[in-house]
Amino acid sequence: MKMSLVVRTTTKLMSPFLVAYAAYLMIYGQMSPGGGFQAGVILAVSVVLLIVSHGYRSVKKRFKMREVGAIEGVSALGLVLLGLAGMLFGGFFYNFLKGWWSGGTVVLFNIGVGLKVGAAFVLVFYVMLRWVESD
Amino acid sequence: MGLRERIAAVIIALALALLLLQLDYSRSGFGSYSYYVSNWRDVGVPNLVTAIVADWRAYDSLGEATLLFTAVTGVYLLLGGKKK
Amino acid sequence: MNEGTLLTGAVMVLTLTSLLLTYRVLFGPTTPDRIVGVNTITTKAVVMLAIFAVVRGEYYLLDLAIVLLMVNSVGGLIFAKYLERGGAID
Amino acid sequence: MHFYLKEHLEEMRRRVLYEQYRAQKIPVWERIALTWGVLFPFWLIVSGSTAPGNLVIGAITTLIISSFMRDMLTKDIRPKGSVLQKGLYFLLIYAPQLAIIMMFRILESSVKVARNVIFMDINPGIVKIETDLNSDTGIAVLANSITLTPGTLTLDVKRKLGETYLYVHWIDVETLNREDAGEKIKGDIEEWLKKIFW
Amino acid sequence: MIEYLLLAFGEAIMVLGALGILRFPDVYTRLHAATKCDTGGAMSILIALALMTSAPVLIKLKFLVLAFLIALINPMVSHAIARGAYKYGIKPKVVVDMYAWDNP
Repeated sequence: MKMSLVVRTTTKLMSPFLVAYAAYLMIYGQMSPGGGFQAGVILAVSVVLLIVSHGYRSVKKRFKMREVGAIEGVSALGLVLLGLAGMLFGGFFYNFLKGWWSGGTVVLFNIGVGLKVGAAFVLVFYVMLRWVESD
Repeated sequence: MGLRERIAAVIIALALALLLLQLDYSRSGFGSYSYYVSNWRDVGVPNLVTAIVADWRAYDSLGEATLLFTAVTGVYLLLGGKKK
Repeated sequence: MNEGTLLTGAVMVLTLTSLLLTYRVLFGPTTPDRIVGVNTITTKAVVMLAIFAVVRGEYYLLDLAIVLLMVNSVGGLIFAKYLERGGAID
Repeated sequence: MHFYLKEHLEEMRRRVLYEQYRAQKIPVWERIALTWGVLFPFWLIVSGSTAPGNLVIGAITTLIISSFMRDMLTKDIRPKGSVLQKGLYFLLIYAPQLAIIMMFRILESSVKVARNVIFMDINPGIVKIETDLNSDTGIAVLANSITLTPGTLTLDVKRKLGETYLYVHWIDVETLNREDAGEKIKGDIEEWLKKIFW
Repeated sequence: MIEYLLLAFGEAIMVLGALGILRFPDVYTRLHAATKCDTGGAMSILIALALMTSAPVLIKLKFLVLAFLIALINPMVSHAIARGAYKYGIKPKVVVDMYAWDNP
């Protein structure tokens, strides 16, 4: 069900800023406590706002369910591969990029966790809204 | 919800707030805390909480991610079929 | 007067205000009244987080304030949608 | 009969104009450039450092984001003129003026509501006003501005064949005439918005 | 000096808004108090904080970004709640209701 025109347009105006903010939280996640998880929540919020205001069908045309599932699986696989790559240098999740930039592999880890959490929340919304929404 | 339940809810919320205010938030001197505080500069991560969560306890965070993945898979298997 | 003391006093005033608003959340005659109360309390919490960021000099609290604002907006919109359907989830 | 025909023709012309504006869109790279021009300063403010590495990372990230979400912000911009002119006008002249106007309006409205709280001299009512704006973004910004101006709250928006009506909850009803109410509620905000959005 | 004035103004406006939420008769007038007093008070407090702190300029601008987001989000949510409350079936205590004339 669509909400009123004001809500639809304002959520549309907000969502690029939210995505940029989520990208900032992912890339600079090692500076603040939390990091990846809150970035994923913001990334999910920017899609959930569109779902709430525009209805479920019209958002699903843009972000296909298969693509969201693919992002989730690929980022989970990436996390495991990152851990296994640390195995070559010393141990599971060894920080092998420590001296290159601030944080080393923690940046990659935060990006993976953020993408995975955002995609997982969006996927749960899609699957559950299929039963709740009528259009 | 009657009046009595609401008053009980107010009293319980205030008691919980007082309890949380009374807790001891000072740092504890035993356990692995001193190890973390003395060694977290070596990791190269600018924040202590992120250094613990994402470097020493990365295995734990991977477990959280796996749990989320399992939850999504379960929801999809339960509700993802055709709508009746 | 010290600046930190002044800002801590401001936080205490905001806390007392949200304690007043708890009356509207608990005893509000209808459902929209409670939603209005909850939204207002959360906005006050955002302002409190910003004041704490200045008092303690830890500016990453501003990030958490923005996150809290966003989650609050989603909650308000979902409650509004629930009201628009006439209070039924189907 | 005669009046009916004239009104019908007027209606048709407005409808055609509306459809023409909806069909036109500015080119793809202009949309991407405008979105990037808004998002990159946002990144700079949020990340809070001007080191060259941060600049490069921010530019690449916001370019990717703006190429994905190019239709979100730039849907209702007038298709005439060059992109640089539009961006500079919007960012340097119109938006700060609108922001300053709205800031004083917000201060005035807070004081007015505080006075209403103390004296309780309220006389609420729901009135219907008409606006000349046609685009989605213009109507949304106008409705949000009306909500922030003293004593009014937008309740609903209705569109019928190129005409837009707003239902406004007014805390102190002064007049019921539609034009007078529109003058008092919208004020000069609509004139400002007409320059930016169509 | 002006930052202390803005801080005191914001605090007073927020307290008066909370009193308004307690005193006004129905949901719509309460929404008036909630939206305007919250937005105005929060914006003036955040501008006062941005003037008061001794942080670099880009962090001061972050307070203004927070104020801008509050001013963008708060009216939208209050509009959605007002429309939802009308659809929920709460009759407003008004002298004239043109919305009910057009949507019987």
